[in-house]
Amino acid sequence: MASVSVRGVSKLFGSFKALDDISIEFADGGFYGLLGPSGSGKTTLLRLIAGFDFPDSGEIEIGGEPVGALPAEKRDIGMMFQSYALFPNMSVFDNVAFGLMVRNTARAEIVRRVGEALELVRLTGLDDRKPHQLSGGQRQRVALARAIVFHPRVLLLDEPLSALDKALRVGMQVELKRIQREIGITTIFVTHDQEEALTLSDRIGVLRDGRLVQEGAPKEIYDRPESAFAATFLGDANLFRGRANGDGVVLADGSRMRTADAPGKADEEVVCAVRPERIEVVPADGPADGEGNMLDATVSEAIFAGNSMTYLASWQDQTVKVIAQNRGAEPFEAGARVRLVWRPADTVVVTP
Amino acid sequence: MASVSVRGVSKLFGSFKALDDISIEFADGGFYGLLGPSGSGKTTLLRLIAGFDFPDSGEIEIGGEPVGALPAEKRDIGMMFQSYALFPNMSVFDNVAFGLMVRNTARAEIVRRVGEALELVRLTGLDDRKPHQLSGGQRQRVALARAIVFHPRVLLLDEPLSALDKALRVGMQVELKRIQREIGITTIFVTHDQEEALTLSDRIGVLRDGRLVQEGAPKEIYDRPESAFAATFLGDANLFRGRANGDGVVLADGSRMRTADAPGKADEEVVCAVRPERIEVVPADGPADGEGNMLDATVSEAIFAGNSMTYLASWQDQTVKVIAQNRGAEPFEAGARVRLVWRPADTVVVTP
Amino acid sequence: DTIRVLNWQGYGTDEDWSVEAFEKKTGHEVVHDYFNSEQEMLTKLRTNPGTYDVVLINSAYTPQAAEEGLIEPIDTSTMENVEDLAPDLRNSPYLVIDGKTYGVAWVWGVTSYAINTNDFETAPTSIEELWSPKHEGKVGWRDDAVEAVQIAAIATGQKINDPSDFDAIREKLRALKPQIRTFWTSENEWNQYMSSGEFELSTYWSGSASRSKNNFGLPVEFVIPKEGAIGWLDGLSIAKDAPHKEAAKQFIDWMIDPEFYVKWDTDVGAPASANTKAIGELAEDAFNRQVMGKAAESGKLQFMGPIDDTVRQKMLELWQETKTYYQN
Amino acid sequence: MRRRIGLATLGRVYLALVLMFLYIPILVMAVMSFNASQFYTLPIDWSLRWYEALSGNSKLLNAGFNSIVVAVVTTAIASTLGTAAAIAFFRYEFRGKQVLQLLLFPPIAIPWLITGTAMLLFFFWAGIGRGLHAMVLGHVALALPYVIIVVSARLKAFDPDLEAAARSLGASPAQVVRHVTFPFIAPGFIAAALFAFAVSFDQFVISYFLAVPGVSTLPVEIYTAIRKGFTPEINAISTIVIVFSMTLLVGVARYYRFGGER
Amino acid sequence: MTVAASTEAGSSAKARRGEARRIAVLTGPAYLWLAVTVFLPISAMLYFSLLSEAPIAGRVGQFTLENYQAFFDKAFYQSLMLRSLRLGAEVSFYCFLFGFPCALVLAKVVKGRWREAMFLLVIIPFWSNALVRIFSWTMVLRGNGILEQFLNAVIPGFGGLDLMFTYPAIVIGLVHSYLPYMILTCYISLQAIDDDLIEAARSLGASRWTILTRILLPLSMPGIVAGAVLIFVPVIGSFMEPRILGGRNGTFIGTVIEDQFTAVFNWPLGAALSFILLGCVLIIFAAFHPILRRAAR
Ligand SMILES: Nc1ncnc2c1ncn2[C@@H]1O[C@H](COP(=O)(O)OP(=O)(O)OP(=O)(O)O)[C@@H](O)[C@H]1O
Ligand SMILES: Nc1ncnc2c1ncn2[C@@H]1O[C@H](COP(=O)(O)OP(=O)(O)OP(=O)(O)O)[C@@H](O)[C@H]1O
Ligand SMILES: [Mg+2]
Ligand SMILES: [Mg+2]
Repeated sequence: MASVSVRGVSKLFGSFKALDDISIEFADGGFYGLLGPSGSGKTTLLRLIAGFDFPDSGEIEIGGEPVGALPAEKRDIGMMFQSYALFPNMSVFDNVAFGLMVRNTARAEIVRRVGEALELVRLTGLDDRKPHQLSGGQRQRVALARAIVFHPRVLLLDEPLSALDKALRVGMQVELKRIQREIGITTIFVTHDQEEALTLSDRIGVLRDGRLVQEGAPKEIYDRPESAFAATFLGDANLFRGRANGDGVVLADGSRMRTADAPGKADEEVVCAVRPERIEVVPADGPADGEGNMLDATVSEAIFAGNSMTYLASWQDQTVKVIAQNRGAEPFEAGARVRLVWRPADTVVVTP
Repeated sequence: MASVSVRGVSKLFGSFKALDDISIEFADGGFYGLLGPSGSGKTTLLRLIAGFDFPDSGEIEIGGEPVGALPAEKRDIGMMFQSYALFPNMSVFDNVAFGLMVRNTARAEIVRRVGEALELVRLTGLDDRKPHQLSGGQRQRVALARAIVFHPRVLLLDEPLSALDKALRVGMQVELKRIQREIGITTIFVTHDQEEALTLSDRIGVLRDGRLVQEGAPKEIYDRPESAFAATFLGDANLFRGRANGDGVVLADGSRMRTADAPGKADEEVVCAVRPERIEVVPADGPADGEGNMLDATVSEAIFAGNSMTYLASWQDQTVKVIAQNRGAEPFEAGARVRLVWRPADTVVVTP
Repeated sequence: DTIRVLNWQGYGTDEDWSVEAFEKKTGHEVVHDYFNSEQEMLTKLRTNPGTYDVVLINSAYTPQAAEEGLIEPIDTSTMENVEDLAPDLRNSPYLVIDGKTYGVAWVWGVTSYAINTNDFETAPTSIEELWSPKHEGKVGWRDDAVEAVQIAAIATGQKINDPSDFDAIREKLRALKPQIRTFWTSENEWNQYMSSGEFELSTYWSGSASRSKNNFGLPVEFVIPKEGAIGWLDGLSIAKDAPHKEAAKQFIDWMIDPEFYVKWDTDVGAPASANTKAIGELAEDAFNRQVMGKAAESGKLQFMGPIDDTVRQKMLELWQETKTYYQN
Repeated sequence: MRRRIGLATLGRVYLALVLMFLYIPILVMAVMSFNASQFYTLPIDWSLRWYEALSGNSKLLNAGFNSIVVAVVTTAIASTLGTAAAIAFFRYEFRGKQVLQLLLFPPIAIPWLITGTAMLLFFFWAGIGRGLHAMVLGHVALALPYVIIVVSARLKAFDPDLEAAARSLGASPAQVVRHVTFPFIAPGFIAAALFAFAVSFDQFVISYFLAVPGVSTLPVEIYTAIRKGFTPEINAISTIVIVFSMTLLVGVARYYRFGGER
Repeated sequence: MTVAASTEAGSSAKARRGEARRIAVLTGPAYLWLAVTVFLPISAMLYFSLLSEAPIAGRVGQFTLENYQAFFDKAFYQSLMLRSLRLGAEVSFYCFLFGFPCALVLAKVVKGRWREAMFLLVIIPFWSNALVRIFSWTMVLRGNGILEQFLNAVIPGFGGLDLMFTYPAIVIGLVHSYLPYMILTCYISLQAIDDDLIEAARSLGASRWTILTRILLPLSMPGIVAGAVLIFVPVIGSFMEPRILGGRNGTFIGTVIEDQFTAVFNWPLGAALSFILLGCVLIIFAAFHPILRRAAR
């Protein structure tokens, strides 16, 4: 319904720089994931867009118009707060109905739409409860329903599903995405769930210490992280340090590793990242494939994680993490000598 | 430091039964994961153990002694609240120091231990902030530090890491586990993160609508869920309905599926569960293995999820979910005819 | 000794110079406690036996106080100035009960009305002036049920202590509605209203009127109307079980001493003394000598006496009802 | 950091207007204390005469001192007891609670005159007698409902989980109150204490009945002075009291925040 | 409150006893104090109100209901009672009308030290003697007083107001006396409202007015109710302010009760009237109880 442009925005709390010259375009109708470590400024950014705080420098436009002077209530933005901020004096129904009520929606229409929204978040029947009579996850869902029910032109969701169990969360994700598609609300959401970010978003922005470190389509960021931080933050990554050498890297022990793209100038220090699930664990006497990269290592820990096994293997003085899907084959045990194998295309050169 | 026994505990809110005849033993020094859908009574159970509420029937013992008459402050339990409940008037330091202060710990000792705890949760340097000056994740970490710093004999954590990003969360998990081992605090924690529950816990209890549906070691529950609910709630599962027949099940279309254990009486309706990661997707003309179970299906959706691909395949009028680790091989595309293959040992008979 | 006196504040006994003089003369110190209404005075006596020595009691209440045993008979034989008291005041049946003197007549005065001389060319002579449309909204009135009813009783020609025709009084009081500016409750308030021009005329007490005139220099003149006026007599009594009876008697004696009274009346302003010798020592043209003297002789005064509780209650109800009627 | 300067400014202006309204009589009172005229006649004839008179009036000064003593003691007792009761009402659900809450009405609903008379009779009968101690007894009783009602209103917004958290950390009930509950209700407590102080400091009727001759409080002196003449001396001492309390409180405010955090 | 509510049901007998002890420790001192200094004396008064005469100083009163009967027999008592109730309601309402916005500004606009300073400025007038304040008002309100002179200076030819000795004068004086109650009680409630809630409402598109009526007012209702109670109740029994500012319009039930005590020695009737007053207060609160309870949650 409306694009959002953030241009060179900075925000100070006292002398602490919570946002530092951030510029992002949120395309009209897009579904935008915002990631970043705790305290990196995600909430702060959302608050600026919603109009609760004002940037110390920079500009924000919504639907192509600068909103510096537009008060929050005129921006037509649905925001879901990390702390929920439910109205304690109102029932669940009234909380959700609030955005419609202030828009003078007809009573029958309100009842219908609130009913729909509560069904969507699976809270039908709790209409009359007060927030303090709800469980944590129920509160979060009320907050979500409240933010979307009136179809704002921009939806800001601050960790909307963090208190929900997996099953419910997946259900909500699907619904969220469906609604967002149907109505075309520009949505910006903060999440700490990698999978959620990757599956839901059209684009992802990664914040760190108030700066935008990378921005792009999920697969792009996942497959081609620009920095070691992005690589380890979104998904897991094993980092190998070495010196550039032709189309590969020479590691400390002198072994060569081939990379997807040629790493910068010769002999320069470079870091390359390999995702643990791209690595295959084979017995130490497995076949050596001349094309692939390969390390001989020892399993130091084998951790059961439901649908997968996580192996920590020691190689030199580094621990390499490998994720192997659980297909029921006998797992390797700690102490086993193994060989780790992966393709050069999975070896991405990143900035340290 | 102390075991916790919950015996036949029920709790009503008005006429709503939030807990229904729950009995669990939390062994001394154990790390216990509590799972369940939103609103299933997890928080309620923790509150009863902590002594903020009292059961309507049943008994709770801590360290072998009934605690019916023991007020919360005498129970020596560290509780981390889902809503954090940080003291708004106190700085981060004072919040964390509170449990030590009321125990008349020497000032120097307080400073040392609070420093350690803040380092543990990576908040060094924020000592003087007030809670309202923190980000959501920072608040959560303060709450965590506050609950563990004074080494209570029992630790109750209500979604302790939900607001943290993956990297931080894993770090915290490791620390949490380390401390818990070192000091041997009996820990009960609620989480919605499957992996967290599976990797951290010694034992897991699954709640549903105020009842305990299954309880056991993580691997046991994951590999041998007793009910369809447990199977789908903890991890994903594809459910197949059919009739018992010898050591297998006959499905609706007449095909046979072999199960891990013989399913009940002949011709009885049974449900069996298969985990998506146990299923292998092979091209439709792949080799048919007489021993394994096998279905021919069509890929209806292929979803990129970082370290894995999720395939939704249609078989009959049912959708089968399959998770395939991303090893860089070309994924199947939507519309592809494929064969789904898995071992009989991965086919678990569950109650519907 | 230190004697404890219970009185209205600023009513003679607590004049600094007088207390000093008394102390110099007898060596006794004087401490005061005050009341704001007669009922309060009685309550204080009831709840503080053995605390007070001298208490001022309006003679209308003296019989009640005596009957309740709040005050003691006084042996007046040792008091020098008693002989000079006007006999009818000294032996007032309210003060002397069953032949015992329960109160020594001290001062007496008149309740009527006073005018602001700036608003009148000649002083009025009739009580009807209070009802005159000329003074609409400019009349002050004391918010006191007994006094209100008694003034109306005089205006309707009735006995003040036991009026027979309450309906006439009711009518008379209702007719005041357009007249009244406001009610006053204290002398000070009265002075303020007078000086700020709120009142052209107002009910008042003779002693206070002379204080307003002498002490505060207000353009005030007291009127004793031809229809009559309310007279009252204040006596000094000794409380039951008073700790310093002798000193108390000396103090009472000092209070009726002409030396005290003349200074009080001329410097401050006072009601008329019961001591004829004291009156005689006033200046020729003194109000208390001229006007009061004549009033006393004229027989126009009706003295306040004890009022039966039921009558008093009736008066109060009548007054409250009237006040309710006054409201817009 | 609000951008909406318009409304905020309007609000401040409004606040200023209300304060002006509140201070009209105070200003008049103060100005009149410098007016030589006894009857407050205008125009003003500036003079310090009433302050001079006041400096020689030990009775009024003593009474002022007594007032402060009684008010401070009353405030301390009433706000402590009242806050404790309010916390109990907040924390526990018990039989008879509503009755106890209803019982707060009589002391404020029955005119003080009657309460005062009743107290006088009862104290006399019970041997408590009169005096400053009796005044404190009476004033505390009158101030208690104010404290309880005001503190309770504040507690309505308190999150019980905070108390629960403190208890789980091992805080004794007293520690919970001291470190968690009290800091939250501090603004309410301070307001209640200020009420209690005002109730006592301005209390005439009860004090009047319970004063012993020679030991009275400022309001009693003022009320009894009315009959004699309501001299601007009283304005003078009232002005001094106001100026004194302003300085005192502003001094306190410099070092102590009680507007709460946030 | 849920914590407490549920505590009742399941706690073992011992926990219950511990709780009862704590309740006693917390409420005991306050109520003991009230019992000795108010309830017992007032009970004596209640007893007197049923007698024909106060049984002091050797008198004996007979048991009678006459004093209560009087209220119902005499129409003017009832009309005065209604007048007093109306006065109480009006003064409470105006205090709310003027005080609430003031509290709002104090709690949500003014920040930092200024807030403390303003807070104090609101309370300080309270510490001056009530009578002195009322007398000051007479100087302001009376004909050709300060107010009229000021208005005439600002608006030439404004003329007279003649507010003195009218019902509005009483209301002005009382509103002035009681305004701080409302400001402070509203302030302490408003100040406890999390700014997040206001922001949430704004993001949902609520106008200022909606935020005020749907969020701020309901959430500060405990404070408003507390303030209204603390104003309404004393105002209906007030006698000093109406007397001085109301002149002949200043008769209320409070002044009538005062008269029974000071002018005639009829404590029983005075006491009976005050208990009827108290009864009215309680009936009113009982009638509003459901609303107040809902509002004040
Ligand atoms: N005070 C209350 N009054 C009525 N119902 C309540 C109250 N408190 C909790 N409930 C209900 O009890 C059930 C259990 O609540 P609980 O908080 O234990 O859930 P939970 O398992 O912690 O859920 P979540 O994961 O969402 O936090 C919920 O359905 C909730 O709505
Ligand atoms: N009022 C404030 N005063 C000072 N610092 C603040 C304030 N509000 C936020 N901060 C700081 O600004 C930084 C960014 O905060 P923000 O809430 O945007 O983080 P976030 O990315 O949302 O983190 P999380 O994932 O933990 O919620 C944090 O380091 C926080 O401590
Ligand atoms: Mg955040
Ligand atoms: Mg919960």
